Amino acid sequence: MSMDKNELSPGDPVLAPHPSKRPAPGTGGLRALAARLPLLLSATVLAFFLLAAIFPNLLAPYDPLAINPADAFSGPGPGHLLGTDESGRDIYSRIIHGARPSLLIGAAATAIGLGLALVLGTIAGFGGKWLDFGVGRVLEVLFALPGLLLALVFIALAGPGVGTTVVAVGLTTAPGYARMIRAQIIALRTSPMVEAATVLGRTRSRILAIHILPNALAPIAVLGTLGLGQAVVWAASLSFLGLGAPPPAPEWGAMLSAGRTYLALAWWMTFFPGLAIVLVAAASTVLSRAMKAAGAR
Amino acid sequence: TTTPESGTDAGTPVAGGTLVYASGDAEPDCLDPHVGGNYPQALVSSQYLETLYTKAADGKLVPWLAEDSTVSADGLTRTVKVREGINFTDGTQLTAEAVKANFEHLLDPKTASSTGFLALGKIDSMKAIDEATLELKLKAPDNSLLESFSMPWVSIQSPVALKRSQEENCAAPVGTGPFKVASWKKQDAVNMVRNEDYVQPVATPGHEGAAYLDGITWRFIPEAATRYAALQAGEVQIIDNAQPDTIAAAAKSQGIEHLDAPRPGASNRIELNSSKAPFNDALVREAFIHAVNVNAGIDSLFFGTAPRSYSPLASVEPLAYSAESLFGYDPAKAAELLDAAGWTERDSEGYRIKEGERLSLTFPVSTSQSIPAEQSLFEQLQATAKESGIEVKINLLDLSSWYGELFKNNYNLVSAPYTKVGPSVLSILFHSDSTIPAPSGYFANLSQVKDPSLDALLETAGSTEDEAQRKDLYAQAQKLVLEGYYLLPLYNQQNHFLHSSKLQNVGTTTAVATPTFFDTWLAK
Amino acid sequence: MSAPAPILRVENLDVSFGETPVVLDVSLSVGPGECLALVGESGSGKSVTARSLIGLAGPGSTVRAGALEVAGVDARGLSPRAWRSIRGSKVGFILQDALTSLDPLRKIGKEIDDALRLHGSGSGAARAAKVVQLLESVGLDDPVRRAGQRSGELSGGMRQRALIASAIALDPALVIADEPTTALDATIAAAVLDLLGELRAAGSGMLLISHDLSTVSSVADTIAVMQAGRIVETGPTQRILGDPQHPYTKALLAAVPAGKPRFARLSPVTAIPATPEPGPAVPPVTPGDSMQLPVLSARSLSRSFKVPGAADFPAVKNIDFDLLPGRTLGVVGESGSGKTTTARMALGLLGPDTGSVELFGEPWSSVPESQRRTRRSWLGAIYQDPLSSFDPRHSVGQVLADALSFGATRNPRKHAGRITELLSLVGLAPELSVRNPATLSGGQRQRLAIARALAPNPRVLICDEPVSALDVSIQAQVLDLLDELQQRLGLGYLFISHDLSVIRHMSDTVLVMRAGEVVESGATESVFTDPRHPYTRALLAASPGISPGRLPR
Amino acid sequence: MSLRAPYGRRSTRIARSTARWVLGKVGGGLFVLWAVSTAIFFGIRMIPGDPAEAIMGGPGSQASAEALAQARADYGLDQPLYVQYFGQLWRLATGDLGTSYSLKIPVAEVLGELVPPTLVLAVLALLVAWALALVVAVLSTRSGALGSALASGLEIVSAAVPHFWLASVLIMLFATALGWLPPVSTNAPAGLVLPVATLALPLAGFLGQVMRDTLNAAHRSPFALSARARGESETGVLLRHSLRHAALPGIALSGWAFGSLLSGAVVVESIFARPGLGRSLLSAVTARDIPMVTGVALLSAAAYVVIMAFSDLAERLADPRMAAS
Ligand SMILES: Nc1ncnc2c1ncn2[C@@H]1O[C@H](COP(=O)(O)OP(=O)(O)OP(=O)(O)O)[C@@H](O)[C@H]1O
Ligand SMILES: Nc1ncnc2c1ncn2[C@@H]1O[C@H](COP(=O)(O)OP(=O)(O)OP(=O)(O)O)[C@@H](O)[C@H]1O
Ligand SMILES: [Mg+2]
Ligand SMILES: [Mg+2]
Ligand code: NI
Repeated sequence: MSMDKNELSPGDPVLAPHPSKRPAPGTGGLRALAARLPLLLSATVLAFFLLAAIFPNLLAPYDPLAINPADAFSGPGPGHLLGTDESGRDIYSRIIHGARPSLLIGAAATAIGLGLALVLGTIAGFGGKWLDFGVGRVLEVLFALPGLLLALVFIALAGPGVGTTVVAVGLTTAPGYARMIRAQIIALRTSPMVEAATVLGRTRSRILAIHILPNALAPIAVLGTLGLGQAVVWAASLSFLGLGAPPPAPEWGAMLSAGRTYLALAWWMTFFPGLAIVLVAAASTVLSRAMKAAGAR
Repeated sequence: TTTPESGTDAGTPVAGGTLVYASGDAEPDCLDPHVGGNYPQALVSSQYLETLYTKAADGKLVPWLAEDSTVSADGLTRTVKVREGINFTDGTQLTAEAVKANFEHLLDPKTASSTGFLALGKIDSMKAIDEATLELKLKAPDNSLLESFSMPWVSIQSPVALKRSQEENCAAPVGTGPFKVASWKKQDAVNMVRNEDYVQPVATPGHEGAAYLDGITWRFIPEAATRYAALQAGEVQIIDNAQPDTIAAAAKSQGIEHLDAPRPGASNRIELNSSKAPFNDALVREAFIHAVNVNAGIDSLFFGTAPRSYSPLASVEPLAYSAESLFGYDPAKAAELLDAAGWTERDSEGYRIKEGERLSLTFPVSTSQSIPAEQSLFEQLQATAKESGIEVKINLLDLSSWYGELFKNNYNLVSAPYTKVGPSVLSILFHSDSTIPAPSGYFANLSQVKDPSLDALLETAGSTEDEAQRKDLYAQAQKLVLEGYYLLPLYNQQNHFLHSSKLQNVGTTTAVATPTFFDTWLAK
Repeated sequence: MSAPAPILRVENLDVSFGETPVVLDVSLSVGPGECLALVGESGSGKSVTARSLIGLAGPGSTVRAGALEVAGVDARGLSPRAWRSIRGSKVGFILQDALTSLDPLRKIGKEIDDALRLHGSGSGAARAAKVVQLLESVGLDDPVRRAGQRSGELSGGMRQRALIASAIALDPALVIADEPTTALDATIAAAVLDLLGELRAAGSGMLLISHDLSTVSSVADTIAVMQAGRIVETGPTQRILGDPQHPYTKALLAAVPAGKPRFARLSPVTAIPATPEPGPAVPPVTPGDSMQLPVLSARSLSRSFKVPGAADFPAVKNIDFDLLPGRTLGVVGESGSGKTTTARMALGLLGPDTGSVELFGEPWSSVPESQRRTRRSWLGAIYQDPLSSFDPRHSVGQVLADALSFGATRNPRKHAGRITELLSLVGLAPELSVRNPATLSGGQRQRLAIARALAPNPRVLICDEPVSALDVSIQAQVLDLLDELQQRLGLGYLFISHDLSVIRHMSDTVLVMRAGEVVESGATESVFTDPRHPYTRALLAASPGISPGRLPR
Repeated sequence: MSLRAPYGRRSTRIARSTARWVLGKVGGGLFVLWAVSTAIFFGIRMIPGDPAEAIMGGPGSQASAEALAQARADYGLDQPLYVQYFGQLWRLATGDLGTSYSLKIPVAEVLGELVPPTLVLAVLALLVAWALALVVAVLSTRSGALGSALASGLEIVSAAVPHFWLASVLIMLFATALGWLPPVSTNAPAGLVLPVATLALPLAGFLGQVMRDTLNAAHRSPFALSARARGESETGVLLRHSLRHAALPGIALSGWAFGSLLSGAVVVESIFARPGLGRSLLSAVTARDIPMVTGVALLSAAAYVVIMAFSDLAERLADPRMAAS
């Protein structure tokens, strides 16, 4: 019941109390904080992992590759914050060092996806009726194929590895982006803004360069932020199927996949890398939604 | 936790109940092990197909569907007497002609048999002398033929059934076993029912007639964690491919028992590709072997379920020869050897270099052939090798891509299992003939040893009729490959089963350590 | 007028959202059969007041009142359930956003039926009959079929009427109508006002809300003028119209263009600084001078559009016009009559199917865009929604720099002088240069749009509904600005509006359009005083004015 | 928009536009199927590895040269590429999906067995996701800013959870630790809970975000206010108005969601040991079983086309605004 939140104030004649059965929420300050909390948390999470990606040694107490078989499978505790894996490597340090490959894979894949989408979207949105039709069909075909099939076939084609994973994930996510960018460009192309520029005597290419592309690109930051998280999840899925970064790289998906075997014995090996993925993906979603809201003003 | 013999008897057998078996192996494409011929096929087909020979618990070959077999003095004529009074489940009688039809089926290129085809490769021609006697003419003496006969890939099926299309025969092969295939729902389960007319070729004392179980549901649950969870939940009564840590955990839990079945043939090992740099230099091979700490890894990763091996052959092979002294972890020695081999300088990452080249080893690993613990072991070897300045690049690959890398000679290290009964597996793995690729590109000699003296040893060992000489020759051959540092033996390959304690009397009696359930019952 | 007990009485109503007070100390009273009009500019708090009266002020609101009686019930402290029993049965509420106030996913019959059902009125069949009767009573043709349609299938006027039907379904004692005619064409608006008049005649009390004095003048008994949340003046309609006391009321009245001669000021004089004339001096307009060459002329323009699954739809049929320099050609007609299509053809954004447009006697519509481009600076345009015609990433300064440099640069510093000049020409402070257009008010945005259109020194401006999104007072300022610019710069205007009074005030000559055709054209005064075509007459009759002659009582 | 058109013309116009719509969908669908089969045909032939080996049981088999040649001849792989391509196209057009390389049985037969379990899984997951998303959306409209923030957090987090991780955690929790549910999926209701939950939760997160936004917008819209002004209760507004609006983006997303479920099925079916399309897709790609891959791809493309048509249709039925445009 969101319509009425009238406040009771004794003494004054008061109109209908709100229909809600709940007591009115607490003080304004607290509410404002609660509203901003997710964004703050997300920013913190991303900042943390970004820092980890840039300066892993700053945050990680151990060498992520140093094995210590005697210390294998120790649970989370004071010695090893998040426990150790089957070779006695410190999970926390591996997650920290894993931030770079994982985020890099995610970022590169998103960049490829967006780049491809931009080309396709621009061709479709600006290349005239037939090109638009053609690109539209291509996108539809890409959509009709399950993403994982696309990725699997591509990886089978090019052989597994980080580069392939990046391209595969980029390829899988591109159609979605392309569709959005195309819609954006078409909306802009027929917008009053473009009409106004035409009336002012601007050429088509000028309008494209000055008005359409920059404005079509603006939401890309939002898309990219959202996509980063999703690409990390995608890449992890491929790693999980054994198609990602080669060992002993502390890539999160690979860690998770390795840990799954020891689920019954050492849950922390699976849980924490998974948590890192979920945190990054969720935080990037929150951030992207906030950016979108700010953009919409 | 290692009890190679069959499960202990606890009480009076009760008939009835369907056993649910959860296999972690890939689902076979074909239930007829003649076609192709891999281990998953062996596992399931052991329930409904039987072989001419089998192995007793003590490792001795015993006749099974065969009554007896003799070989001529020149070793070129082998006569097999087939047991009488045994029928296939379609009612066809087991005869010499039937066995001949099976061998012909195996040798027919259309069948596309690989394992069975290789095992019978020396057969030149065959003739059924009478109802029960089959005479085989060999191209060369083959003293491992009876061992070959004990393998599930050479099991005997109804000749009538074999005449069906391959598609039909793959879906429901017809044999003489205690169970028969009722249906096969792809990706779900093979359903088997009891063969009511079963006659055990060699009777088990106190158990006549048909099996106790009504049937077996053979499920495929590839995820190790799911498989174990299913066993815990009582969804299934027995699982194979139990992971080392699971076995350790199961030891502590009530109601679950562990069964080990050592596999015959080769041990689990890493092969060092001697055909190209840097392992064409024996010093570097030796250095690598001293640079990696195998024992520490096996201790921590296998929870005592995998005994370390120092031999090319599994320890259940009576002719296995071990050389522990060769395989110590000794970084100092490794450093010395590498210096001697000219890998003296180090690059910025601490790896040794020679003439500007980094000492780097490519190690393709098949995700479907190496269990996770083994993959972790490789990672640990990678880490210890790094301390000696050796870079190991592990590539996790699916089976097709993995073979692709091998065929392209794109590897310095590789670990490939090979299961075959008897020491003759050494010829397959180390004879120079095995470096010549089959039309598909396949070759078994992955360390690519090409040593004429070794070839000679293996050839003589394979054809001699003198048991003592055979033993000695195989020992020499093993010594040669071990001292040449062509391989790094890791541990003995074992089948690990975990089963509910309600399941009584599980036997792992076949030659290749697949379980059999003729004598097994489900306690209420 | 204080005999019977009022149907609505509210005293000292205060509404605030969070810390922001929006309505302050408002007292109102409506008797049976009486009509109170609440007028005031956008954002003055009219809608919030109205919503507060039925307990739906909105989320986060705090509402206090000294007294609140609705249909004889003391509504202070009512339970939600009690409120619901009043809403719809005792009070009918017609929301401001008429076009979106019916659920687009539901049949309008269902929506009206809801009102009946919720207050337990009759069986399903009886209610269905009542729905049809209601639809009929609000003047919808074929009510049985209409009941089965959804709002997306209805025109704006039909939706408004369906909404009224749902509000009056249970003959409420009080009807609150928030801007019931704003979105409507003049003829339809007149019909809706008549309908409300009937209701009132049947004895319902009415609170009518509008930002436009002329709209309510014909219906209301009493007018309350609201400014910034307060009632600044209340009184009988005639008194307020004839003798406004409060300066704000005076300004409101002055802003109404109806009946004001050409070039008469509508807004209070604000000092627009005199600046050097940007364009060449143009001789003052001398009426009746027919020897001048037309700056823009159209000959038998036609244009039709493809409609999926149907025959082509002719949006404009065979139009001719001439626009003389320094003059305004008004185009008027109801929605969909082809005004915008005509404007777009004149701008060269849309090719005509037949006919042609000439600019300064040279071919315009028949040549490719590349040949038009060099002459584009002669022709400017302003639109109904100026904001969407600006690049959202550009500041005011950048927008003007771009226009001034013919697209060469968007750096405001390169043209700082001219930008300041332009801004002051349209009455904007130079400080606004750094702002983003989205942060400007509606009037400021339209001024910026005009400034941009003026930047390349055009001779002709095409104005498509330039003021229909604006408040009367802001509208007055913009119209005054356009007038002034025309006089100073000698611009020719093609001025499009659906508002007859605006057209009458602005134009020298006028085209009356209907369904793509020009039904009547000529000098403005003669068309307005002596309409020939029946459609023109109908339009004029429907057009509200403040002429006391139209007042009912 | 001409509103006063007489009945007759209107209805024939609708009939004609419906016919065009159907034709468009069928034509578009056929195009997609053709393109997918073509892409897979050429795409998979670029993958290293000899299809004949795949037929003979993979590169590990030591098939003889004759056997390989035989396999090539049997499967028509010895013919020029264009002959193979048009041959395949013709077979596909006549409804023949070919024979699986690895299973040696007709692909159509395999798919016939695998489609139902996957369909059950996907449809259930879709329904559960819908239900979850709606329940959370509705609850959050009733529980103020804090509740709505909580709901939003829940949705965002569950949308971010990878399937394989969720599956592991669920098995650990409900099968191993609590023992409530079987870890291996069967078609028995209890056996479906975990796999369906694994697929449904992330999807519910996605759907929920979109639905809740729309629900809130609808709840604040003028038509909701008008309903309230008519005396409608909050529940009435929700049931009669807002929920229908919230469902629209859900319907629109369902086509996409179905595709993502199929990707998810690859992981879920492997972990929960369920027979199905997803699992066979994975094995078919690794085994280079071209006919199987083509079959699965075509099937999922066809499913996508059909689902998209249905969701389009559902949208047109639910939202007359779509039909008008
Ligand atoms: N739900 C709300 N929350 C916060 N502020 C609000 C809300 N509703 C209205 N306001 C503010 O209250 C003020 C009065 O708004 P209101 O809608 O009553 O104006 P109005 O006079 O009806 O204007 P218009 O003529 O444009 O309809 C405005 O400043 C508006 O921003
Ligand atoms: N691009 C187009 N495609 C199809 N039909 C169009 C197009 N542009 C306009 N129309 C149709 O042409 C007719 C005239 O439209 P136009 O916009 O010129 O009317 P208008 O007089 O400006 O109306 P309003 O007062 O509502 O702005 C309308 O029925 C409209 O639907
Ligand atoms: Mg208002
Ligand atoms: Mg218009
Ligand atoms: Ni609410």
